[in-house]
Amino acid sequence: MLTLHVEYFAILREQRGLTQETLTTTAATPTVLYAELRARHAFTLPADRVRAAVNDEFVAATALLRDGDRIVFIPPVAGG
Amino acid sequence: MLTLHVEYFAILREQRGLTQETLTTTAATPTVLYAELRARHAFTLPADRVRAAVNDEFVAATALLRDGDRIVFIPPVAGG
Amino acid sequence: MTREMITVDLAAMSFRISSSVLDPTALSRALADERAGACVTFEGWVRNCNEGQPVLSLEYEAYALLADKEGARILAEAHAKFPLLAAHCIHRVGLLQLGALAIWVGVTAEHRGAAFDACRYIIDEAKARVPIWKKEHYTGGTTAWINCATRGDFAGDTR
Amino acid sequence: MTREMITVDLAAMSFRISSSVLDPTALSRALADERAGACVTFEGWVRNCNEGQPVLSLEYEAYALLADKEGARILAEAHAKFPLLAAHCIHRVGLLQLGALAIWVGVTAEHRGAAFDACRYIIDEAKARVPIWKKEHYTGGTTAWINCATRGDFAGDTR
Repeated sequence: MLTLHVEYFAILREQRGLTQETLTTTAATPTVLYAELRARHAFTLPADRVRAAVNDEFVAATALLRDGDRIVFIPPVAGG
Repeated sequence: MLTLHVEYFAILREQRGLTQETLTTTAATPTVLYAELRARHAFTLPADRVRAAVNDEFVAATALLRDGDRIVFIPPVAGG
Repeated sequence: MTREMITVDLAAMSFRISSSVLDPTALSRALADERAGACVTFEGWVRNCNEGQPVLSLEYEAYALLADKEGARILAEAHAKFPLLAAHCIHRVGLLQLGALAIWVGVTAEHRGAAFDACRYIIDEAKARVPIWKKEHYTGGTTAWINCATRGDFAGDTR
Repeated sequence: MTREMITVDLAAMSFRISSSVLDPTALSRALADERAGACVTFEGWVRNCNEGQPVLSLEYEAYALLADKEGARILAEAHAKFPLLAAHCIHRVGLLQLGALAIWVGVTAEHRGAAFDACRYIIDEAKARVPIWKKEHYTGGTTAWINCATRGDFAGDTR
Protein backbone atom coordinates (compact mmCIF):
# COMPACT_ATOMS: atom_id res chain seq x y z
CA MET A 1 0.00 0.00 0.00
CA LEU A 2 1.14 3.53 -0.83
CA THR A 3 0.19 6.71 0.98
CA LEU A 4 -0.31 9.44 -1.65
CA HIS A 5 -1.28 13.11 -1.57
CA VAL A 6 -3.69 14.00 -4.38
CA GLU A 7 -4.42 17.61 -5.41
CA TYR A 8 -7.37 18.59 -7.55
CA PHE A 9 -7.79 21.54 -9.89
CA ALA A 10 -10.58 22.92 -12.06
CA ILE A 11 -13.25 20.44 -13.15
CA LEU A 12 -11.73 17.64 -11.04
CA ARG A 13 -11.68 19.89 -7.96
CA GLU A 14 -15.36 20.67 -8.48
CA GLN A 15 -16.34 17.06 -9.12
CA ARG A 16 -14.34 15.83 -6.12
CA GLY A 17 -15.57 18.69 -3.93
CA LEU A 18 -12.16 19.29 -2.36
CA THR A 19 -8.72 20.60 -3.28
CA GLN A 20 -6.57 17.84 -1.82
CA GLU A 21 -6.68 14.60 0.08
CA THR A 22 -4.30 11.98 1.42
CA LEU A 23 -5.19 8.38 0.68
CA THR A 24 -3.79 4.87 0.76
CA THR A 25 -3.99 2.79 -2.37
CA THR A 26 -2.65 -0.28 -4.11
CA ALA A 27 -2.49 1.69 -7.39
CA ALA A 28 1.10 1.65 -8.67
CA THR A 29 0.74 4.13 -11.56
CA PRO A 30 -1.22 7.32 -12.33
CA THR A 31 -3.39 5.43 -14.83
CA VAL A 32 -4.51 2.87 -12.26
CA LEU A 33 -5.03 5.52 -9.59
CA TYR A 34 -7.09 7.72 -11.93
CA ALA A 35 -9.31 4.79 -12.86
CA GLU A 36 -9.86 4.09 -9.17
CA LEU A 37 -10.69 7.74 -8.36
CA ARG A 38 -12.86 8.16 -11.45
CA ALA A 39 -14.98 5.17 -10.52
CA ARG A 40 -15.31 6.37 -6.92
CA HIS A 41 -16.11 10.06 -7.67
CA ALA A 42 -17.80 9.90 -11.10
CA PHE A 43 -15.22 12.09 -12.81
CA THR A 44 -16.50 12.83 -16.33
CA LEU A 45 -13.09 13.09 -18.04
CA PRO A 46 -11.84 9.80 -19.48
CA ALA A 47 -8.29 8.77 -18.61
CA ASP A 48 -6.95 9.57 -22.06
CA ARG A 49 -7.80 13.27 -21.60
CA VAL A 50 -6.01 13.65 -18.27
CA ARG A 51 -2.26 14.04 -17.77
CA ALA A 52 -0.43 13.42 -14.52
CA ALA A 53 2.16 15.35 -12.56
CA VAL A 54 4.10 13.95 -9.62
CA ASN A 55 5.89 16.28 -7.22
CA ASP A 56 5.27 19.17 -9.65
CA GLU A 57 6.68 17.56 -12.80
CA PHE A 58 4.81 15.95 -15.65
CA VAL A 59 5.15 12.16 -15.64
CA ALA A 60 4.11 9.34 -17.93
CA ALA A 61 0.76 7.71 -17.19
CA THR A 62 2.65 4.50 -16.46
CA ALA A 63 5.29 5.99 -14.14
CA LEU A 64 5.73 4.09 -10.89
CA LEU A 65 4.34 5.92 -7.87
CA ARG A 66 6.31 6.00 -4.61
CA ASP A 67 5.13 6.30 -1.05
CA GLY A 68 4.55 9.96 -0.12
CA ASP A 69 4.28 11.24 -3.71
CA ARG A 70 2.15 14.29 -4.38
CA ILE A 71 0.10 13.66 -7.50
CA VAL A 72 -2.02 16.00 -9.62
CA PHE A 73 -4.31 14.91 -12.46
CA ILE A 74 -4.34 17.61 -15.14
CA PRO A 75 -7.55 18.17 -17.12
CA PRO A 76 -7.23 19.58 -20.66
CA VAL A 77 -5.64 23.03 -20.27
CA ALA A 78 -7.22 26.24 -21.57
CA GLY A 79 -5.02 29.19 -20.70
CA GLY A 80 -4.64 32.29 -22.84
CA MET B 1 6.72 71.81 -74.00
CA LEU B 2 5.13 70.88 -70.69
CA THR B 3 5.12 72.93 -67.52
CA LEU B 4 5.56 70.52 -64.58
CA HIS B 5 5.80 70.89 -60.81
CA VAL B 6 8.46 68.61 -59.34
CA GLU B 7 8.66 67.84 -55.60
CA TYR B 8 11.71 66.32 -53.94
CA PHE B 9 11.97 64.18 -50.83
CA ALA B 10 14.77 62.60 -48.85
CA ILE B 11 18.01 61.94 -50.73
CA LEU B 12 16.70 63.65 -53.89
CA ARG B 13 15.70 66.75 -51.89
CA GLU B 14 19.19 66.93 -50.44
CA GLN B 15 20.95 66.35 -53.75
CA ARG B 16 18.71 68.88 -55.53
CA GLY B 17 18.98 71.36 -52.64
CA LEU B 18 15.29 72.30 -52.75
CA THR B 19 11.89 70.81 -52.01
CA GLN B 20 10.07 71.76 -55.21
CA GLU B 21 10.46 73.58 -58.50
CA THR B 22 8.41 74.36 -61.58
CA LEU B 23 10.08 73.67 -64.93
CA THR B 24 9.36 73.39 -68.62
CA THR B 25 10.51 70.28 -70.41
CA THR B 26 10.10 68.22 -73.56
CA ALA B 27 10.12 65.02 -71.42
CA ALA B 28 6.89 63.12 -72.03
CA THR B 29 7.27 60.42 -69.33
CA PRO B 30 8.66 60.12 -65.79
CA THR B 31 11.57 58.02 -67.12
CA VAL B 32 12.69 60.66 -69.58
CA LEU B 33 12.24 63.46 -67.07
CA TYR B 34 14.22 61.61 -64.39
CA ALA B 35 17.07 61.00 -66.82
CA GLU B 36 17.10 64.71 -67.65
CA LEU B 37 17.08 65.77 -63.96
CA ARG B 38 19.61 63.15 -62.95
CA ALA B 39 22.07 64.35 -65.58
CA ARG B 40 21.55 67.99 -64.59
CA HIS B 41 21.75 67.52 -60.77
CA ALA B 42 24.01 64.48 -60.41
CA PHE B 43 21.40 62.35 -58.60
CA THR B 44 23.12 59.18 -57.43
CA LEU B 45 20.07 56.88 -57.67
CA PRO B 46 19.76 55.14 -61.03
CA ALA B 47 16.34 55.33 -62.74
CA ASP B 48 15.50 51.71 -61.95
CA ARG B 49 15.56 52.43 -58.21
CA VAL B 50 13.17 55.38 -58.38
CA ARG B 51 9.38 55.19 -58.69
CA ALA B 52 7.16 58.05 -59.85
CA ALA B 53 3.95 59.56 -58.52
CA VAL B 54 1.83 62.05 -60.44
CA ASN B 55 -0.75 64.15 -58.60
CA ASP B 56 -0.29 61.96 -55.50
CA GLU B 57 -0.78 58.57 -57.13
CA PHE B 58 1.83 56.05 -58.18
CA VAL B 59 2.21 55.89 -61.99
CA ALA B 60 4.15 53.72 -64.42
CA ALA B 61 7.55 55.00 -65.44
CA THR B 62 6.21 55.25 -68.98
CA ALA B 63 2.96 57.10 -68.14
CA LEU B 64 2.34 60.17 -70.31
CA LEU B 65 2.82 63.46 -68.45
CA ARG B 66 0.34 66.29 -68.95
CA ASP B 67 0.80 70.02 -68.67
CA GLY B 68 0.46 71.15 -65.05
CA ASP B 69 1.15 67.73 -63.51
CA ARG B 70 2.76 67.56 -60.09
CA ILE B 71 5.40 64.83 -60.13
CA VAL B 72 7.37 63.21 -57.32
CA PHE B 73 10.27 60.82 -57.79
CA ILE B 74 10.27 58.28 -54.97
CA PRO B 75 13.61 56.93 -53.73
CA PRO B 76 13.64 53.44 -52.17
CA VAL B 77 11.40 53.65 -49.11
CA ALA B 78 12.55 52.77 -45.59
CA GLY B 79 9.73 53.29 -43.14
CA GLY B 80 9.13 51.25 -40.03
CA MET C 1 15.66 16.27 -21.16
CA THR C 2 17.26 18.52 -23.78
CA ARG C 3 14.95 21.40 -23.02
CA GLU C 4 16.44 21.63 -19.55
CA MET C 5 19.86 22.24 -21.05
CA ILE C 6 19.10 25.49 -22.84
CA THR C 7 21.13 28.34 -21.36
CA VAL C 8 19.76 31.86 -21.72
CA ASP C 9 20.02 35.19 -19.95
CA LEU C 10 17.46 34.71 -17.19
CA ALA C 11 16.93 38.45 -16.75
CA ALA C 12 15.65 38.53 -20.31
CA MET C 13 12.75 36.22 -19.65
CA SER C 14 10.06 35.71 -17.06
CA PHE C 15 6.84 33.77 -16.82
CA ARG C 16 4.43 34.76 -14.08
CA ILE C 17 0.95 33.98 -12.80
CA SER C 18 -0.84 37.03 -11.39
CA SER C 19 -4.00 37.30 -9.36
CA SER C 20 -4.18 41.07 -9.83
CA VAL C 21 -4.95 43.24 -12.87
CA LEU C 22 -2.26 43.27 -15.57
CA ASP C 23 -0.82 46.65 -16.62
CA PRO C 24 0.39 46.36 -20.21
CA THR C 25 2.00 49.80 -20.11
CA ALA C 26 4.25 48.83 -17.21
CA LEU C 27 4.93 45.42 -18.75
CA SER C 28 5.98 47.00 -22.07
CA ARG C 29 8.15 49.56 -20.34
CA ALA C 30 10.20 46.75 -18.81
CA LEU C 31 11.14 45.64 -22.33
CA ALA C 32 12.85 48.93 -23.29
CA ASP C 33 16.23 48.14 -24.85
CA GLU C 34 18.29 50.30 -27.21
CA ARG C 35 19.47 47.20 -29.06
CA ALA C 36 15.87 46.29 -29.98
CA GLY C 37 14.35 47.29 -33.31
CA ALA C 38 11.13 45.34 -32.85
CA CYS C 39 8.67 44.73 -30.02
CA VAL C 40 5.71 42.42 -30.61
CA THR C 41 3.05 41.95 -27.96
CA PHE C 42 0.09 39.61 -27.74
CA GLU C 43 -2.83 40.33 -25.44
CA GLY C 44 -5.57 37.80 -24.82
CA TRP C 45 -8.82 39.53 -23.85
CA VAL C 46 -12.03 38.12 -22.38
CA ARG C 47 -14.51 38.00 -25.27
CA ASN C 48 -18.26 38.49 -24.91
CA CYS C 49 -18.95 35.35 -26.90
CA ASN C 50 -17.45 31.86 -27.32
CA GLU C 51 -18.69 29.46 -29.98
CA GLY C 52 -21.98 31.30 -30.18
CA GLN C 53 -22.63 31.45 -26.42
CA PRO C 54 -22.82 34.92 -24.77
CA VAL C 55 -20.14 35.07 -22.06
CA LEU C 56 -20.60 37.12 -18.87
CA SER C 57 -17.26 36.51 -17.15
CA LEU C 58 -14.42 34.01 -16.87
CA GLU C 59 -12.51 32.28 -14.14
CA TYR C 60 -8.93 31.16 -14.60
CA GLU C 61 -7.34 28.66 -12.25
CA ALA C 62 -3.68 27.62 -12.34
CA TYR C 63 -1.57 24.81 -10.94
CA ALA C 64 0.94 27.51 -10.11
CA LEU C 65 4.04 25.45 -9.28
CA LEU C 66 3.95 23.47 -12.51
CA ALA C 67 2.63 26.39 -14.60
CA ASP C 68 5.67 28.45 -13.59
CA LYS C 69 8.05 25.65 -14.57
CA GLU C 70 6.35 24.92 -17.89
CA GLY C 71 6.07 28.63 -18.71
CA ALA C 72 9.78 29.11 -18.03
CA ARG C 73 10.57 26.15 -20.29
CA ILE C 74 8.52 27.67 -23.12
CA LEU C 75 10.34 30.99 -22.82
CA ALA C 76 13.71 29.22 -22.79
CA GLU C 77 12.70 27.30 -25.93
CA ALA C 78 11.72 30.57 -27.63
CA HIS C 79 15.12 32.06 -26.75
CA ALA C 80 16.85 29.00 -28.17
CA LYS C 81 14.81 28.96 -31.40
CA PHE C 82 14.79 32.67 -32.25
CA PRO C 83 17.35 35.50 -31.92
CA LEU C 84 15.57 37.43 -29.15
CA LEU C 85 16.55 40.10 -26.70
CA ALA C 86 13.74 39.45 -24.20
CA ALA C 87 10.52 37.47 -23.85
CA HIS C 88 8.06 37.82 -21.00
CA CYS C 89 4.67 36.23 -20.34
CA ILE C 90 2.18 36.86 -17.58
CA HIS C 91 -1.17 35.13 -17.05
CA ARG C 92 -4.07 36.32 -14.90
CA VAL C 93 -5.96 33.99 -12.57
CA GLY C 94 -9.22 34.60 -10.74
CA LEU C 95 -12.51 36.10 -11.91
CA LEU C 96 -12.23 38.29 -15.04
CA GLN C 97 -14.89 40.51 -16.58
CA LEU C 98 -15.50 41.14 -20.29
CA GLY C 99 -12.65 42.99 -21.95
CA ALA C 100 -10.17 42.11 -19.19
CA LEU C 101 -6.59 41.22 -20.06
CA ALA C 102 -6.09 37.48 -19.42
CA ILE C 103 -2.58 36.97 -20.83
CA TRP C 104 0.19 39.28 -22.00
CA VAL C 105 3.20 38.17 -24.04
CA GLY C 106 5.90 40.68 -24.97
CA VAL C 107 8.97 39.96 -27.09
CA THR C 108 11.82 42.15 -28.26
CA ALA C 109 14.43 41.41 -30.91
CA GLU C 110 16.74 43.27 -33.22
CA HIS C 111 14.49 42.35 -36.15
CA ARG C 112 10.75 41.87 -36.47
CA GLY C 113 10.71 38.37 -37.94
CA ALA C 114 12.11 36.81 -34.78
CA ALA C 115 9.86 38.93 -32.55
CA PHE C 116 6.69 37.87 -34.41
CA ASP C 117 7.66 34.20 -34.61
CA ALA C 118 8.66 33.98 -30.96
CA CYS C 119 5.54 35.78 -29.69
CA ARG C 120 3.37 33.38 -31.69
CA TYR C 121 5.38 30.39 -30.46
CA ILE C 122 5.02 31.43 -26.83
CA ILE C 123 1.26 31.97 -26.90
CA ASP C 124 0.63 28.78 -28.90
CA GLU C 125 2.74 26.66 -26.55
CA ALA C 126 1.37 28.34 -23.43
CA LYS C 127 -2.19 27.59 -24.49
CA ALA C 128 -1.31 23.98 -25.25
CA ARG C 129 0.96 23.12 -22.33
CA VAL C 130 0.68 25.36 -19.27
CA PRO C 131 -1.66 23.93 -16.59
CA ILE C 132 -4.19 26.75 -16.49
CA TRP C 133 -7.91 26.19 -16.81
CA LYS C 134 -10.74 28.45 -17.91
CA LYS C 135 -14.33 28.31 -16.71
CA GLU C 136 -16.82 30.39 -18.65
CA HIS C 137 -19.92 31.90 -17.04
CA TYR C 138 -22.69 32.42 -19.58
CA THR C 139 -25.44 35.02 -19.48
CA GLY C 140 -28.00 32.24 -19.01
CA GLY C 141 -26.42 31.28 -15.66
CA THR C 142 -24.67 28.12 -16.86
CA THR C 143 -20.91 27.54 -16.73
CA ALA C 144 -18.42 25.32 -18.53
CA TRP C 145 -14.81 24.30 -18.09
CA ILE C 146 -13.36 24.92 -21.56
CA ASN C 147 -11.96 21.85 -23.38
CA CYS C 148 -13.33 19.58 -20.65
CA ALA C 149 -16.65 18.67 -22.26
CA THR C 150 -17.13 14.94 -22.79
CA ARG C 151 -19.65 13.27 -25.06
CA GLY C 152 -21.71 12.65 -21.95
CA ASP C 153 -22.06 16.40 -21.26
CA PHE C 154 -23.83 16.98 -24.52
CA ALA C 155 -26.01 13.86 -24.34
CA GLY C 156 -27.14 14.63 -20.81
CA ASP C 157 -25.21 11.58 -19.65
CA THR C 158 -23.23 12.42 -16.55
CA ARG C 159 -21.33 9.19 -16.49
CA MET D 1 -7.76 48.46 -59.42
CA THR D 2 -9.28 45.71 -57.32
CA ARG D 3 -7.77 47.01 -54.12
CA GLU D 4 -9.87 50.18 -54.45
CA MET D 5 -13.03 48.08 -54.35
CA ILE D 6 -12.59 46.61 -50.88
CA THR D 7 -15.33 47.79 -48.55
CA VAL D 8 -14.57 47.82 -44.83
CA ASP D 9 -15.74 49.65 -41.74
CA LEU D 10 -13.63 52.79 -41.90
CA ALA D 11 -13.92 53.40 -38.16
CA ALA D 12 -12.07 50.14 -37.65
CA MET D 13 -8.93 51.27 -39.45
CA SER D 14 -6.72 54.29 -39.62
CA PHE D 15 -3.29 55.05 -40.98
CA ARG D 16 -1.62 58.22 -39.76
CA ILE D 17 1.67 60.08 -39.99
CA SER D 18 2.58 61.89 -36.76
CA SER D 19 5.24 64.50 -36.07
CA SER D 20 4.80 64.16 -32.32
CA VAL D 21 5.67 61.38 -29.86
CA LEU D 22 3.53 58.23 -30.13
CA ASP D 23 1.69 57.03 -27.01
CA PRO D 24 1.21 53.27 -27.27
CA THR D 25 -1.03 53.16 -24.19
CA ALA D 26 -3.53 55.58 -25.73
CA LEU D 27 -3.27 53.83 -29.09
CA SER D 28 -3.99 50.43 -27.53
CA ARG D 29 -6.88 51.79 -25.50
CA ALA D 30 -8.61 52.84 -28.73
CA LEU D 31 -8.69 49.16 -29.76
CA ALA D 32 -10.80 48.01 -26.77
CA ASP D 33 -13.64 45.82 -28.05
CA GLU D 34 -15.60 43.17 -26.13
CA ARG D 35 -15.84 41.05 -29.28
CA ALA D 36 -12.03 40.80 -29.47
CA GLY D 37 -10.15 37.83 -28.01
CA ALA D 38 -6.75 38.82 -29.40
CA CYS D 39 -4.76 42.02 -29.74
CA VAL D 40 -1.37 41.94 -31.45
CA THR D 41 0.83 45.02 -31.60
CA PHE D 42 4.08 45.72 -33.39
CA GLU D 43 6.36 48.53 -32.30
CA GLY D 44 9.36 49.60 -34.36
CA TRP D 45 12.02 51.17 -32.15
CA VAL D 46 15.13 53.19 -33.05
CA ARG D 47 18.05 50.80 -32.55
CA ASN D 48 21.52 51.84 -31.43
CA CYS D 49 23.13 49.93 -34.26
CA ASN D 50 22.40 49.13 -37.90
CA GLU D 51 24.49 46.68 -39.89
CA GLY D 52 27.36 47.13 -37.47
CA GLN D 53 27.32 50.95 -37.46
CA PRO D 54 26.57 52.70 -34.12
CA VAL D 55 23.50 54.90 -34.62
CA LEU D 56 23.01 58.19 -32.73
CA SER D 57 19.57 59.24 -34.02
CA LEU D 58 17.25 58.92 -36.99
CA GLU D 59 15.25 61.20 -39.20
CA TYR D 60 12.08 60.04 -40.90
CA GLU D 61 10.59 62.00 -43.79
CA ALA D 62 7.25 61.21 -45.45
CA TYR D 63 5.51 62.13 -48.67
CA ALA D 64 2.42 62.53 -46.53
CA LEU D 65 -0.34 62.73 -49.15
CA LEU D 66 0.68 59.53 -50.88
CA ALA D 67 1.77 57.80 -47.64
CA ASP D 68 -1.72 58.30 -46.21
CA LYS D 69 -3.33 56.80 -49.32
CA GLU D 70 -0.98 53.84 -49.53
CA GLY D 71 -1.25 53.20 -45.78
CA ALA D 72 -5.06 53.19 -46.00
CA ARG D 73 -4.87 50.74 -48.92
CA ILE D 74 -2.67 48.37 -46.89
CA LEU D 75 -5.10 48.43 -43.96
CA ALA D 76 -8.05 47.78 -46.29
CA GLU D 77 -6.16 44.84 -47.81
CA ALA D 78 -5.51 43.44 -44.33
CA HIS D 79 -9.23 43.70 -43.51
CA ALA D 80 -10.09 41.91 -46.74
CA LYS D 81 -7.55 39.12 -46.23
CA PHE D 82 -8.07 38.39 -42.52
CA PRO D 83 -11.12 38.31 -40.20
CA LEU D 84 -10.24 41.42 -38.16
CA LEU D 85 -12.12 43.72 -35.86
CA ALA D 86 -9.72 46.67 -36.16
CA ALA D 87 -6.29 47.56 -37.55
CA HIS D 88 -4.49 50.82 -36.95
CA CYS D 89 -1.03 52.05 -37.96
CA ILE D 90 0.79 55.25 -37.08
CA HIS D 91 4.27 56.33 -38.22
CA ARG D 92 6.45 59.02 -36.68
CA VAL D 93 8.31 61.59 -38.78
CA GLY D 94 11.04 64.01 -37.72
CA LEU D 95 14.14 63.50 -35.59
CA LEU D 96 14.01 60.44 -33.29
CA GLN D 97 16.44 59.48 -30.55
CA LEU D 98 17.57 55.96 -29.58
CA GLY D 99 14.75 53.85 -28.18
CA ALA D 100 12.03 56.10 -29.66
CA LEU D 101 8.89 54.54 -31.10
CA ALA D 102 8.99 54.96 -34.90
CA ILE D 103 5.94 52.94 -35.93
CA TRP D 104 3.05 51.34 -34.07
CA VAL D 105 0.69 48.74 -35.56
CA GLY D 106 -2.24 47.41 -33.53
CA VAL D 107 -4.68 44.73 -34.66
CA THR D 108 -7.66 43.13 -32.92
CA ALA D 109 -9.57 40.02 -33.96
CA GLU D 110 -11.73 37.36 -32.39
CA HIS D 111 -8.87 34.87 -32.72
CA ARG D 112 -5.11 35.22 -32.51
CA GLY D 113 -4.19 33.71 -35.87
CA ALA D 114 -5.80 36.52 -37.83
CA ALA D 115 -4.41 39.17 -35.49
CA PHE D 116 -0.81 37.90 -35.86
CA ASP D 117 -1.05 37.42 -39.62
CA ALA D 118 -2.61 40.83 -40.24
CA CYS D 119 -0.15 42.68 -37.98
CA ARG D 120 2.75 41.06 -39.82
CA TYR D 121 1.15 41.81 -43.21
CA ILE D 122 0.66 45.48 -42.34
CA ILE D 123 4.22 46.10 -41.14
CA ASP D 124 5.76 44.17 -44.04
CA GLU D 125 3.71 46.03 -46.65
CA ALA D 126 4.16 49.41 -44.94
CA LYS D 127 7.94 48.99 -44.98
CA ALA D 128 7.89 47.98 -48.64
CA ARG D 129 5.34 50.41 -50.07
CA VAL D 130 4.66 53.53 -48.01
CA PRO D 131 6.74 56.55 -49.16
CA ILE D 132 8.63 57.21 -45.94
CA TRP D 133 12.39 57.54 -45.82
CA LYS D 134 14.90 57.06 -43.04
CA LYS D 135 18.19 58.90 -42.60
CA GLU D 136 20.55 57.50 -40.00
CA HIS D 137 22.99 59.70 -38.08
CA TYR D 138 26.01 57.73 -36.91
CA THR D 139 28.16 58.40 -33.88
CA GLY D 140 31.07 59.25 -36.16
CA GLY D 141 29.15 62.23 -37.60
CA THR D 142 28.24 60.66 -40.93
CA THR D 143 24.71 60.06 -42.19
CA ALA D 144 23.02 57.74 -44.69
CA TRP D 145 19.62 57.48 -46.37
CA ILE D 146 18.73 53.83 -45.80
CA ASN D 147 18.26 51.69 -48.92
CA CYS D 148 19.54 54.56 -51.10
CA ALA D 149 23.17 53.55 -51.27
CA THR D 150 24.47 52.96 -54.78
CA ARG D 151 27.61 51.07 -55.71
CA GLY D 152 29.24 54.45 -56.18
CA ASP D 153 28.69 55.36 -52.52
CA PHE D 154 30.75 52.45 -51.35
CA ALA D 155 33.47 52.92 -53.97
CA GLY D 156 33.83 56.59 -53.16
CA ASP D 157 32.35 57.39 -56.58
CA THR D 158 29.67 60.07 -56.25
CA ARG D 159 28.31 59.66 -59.74
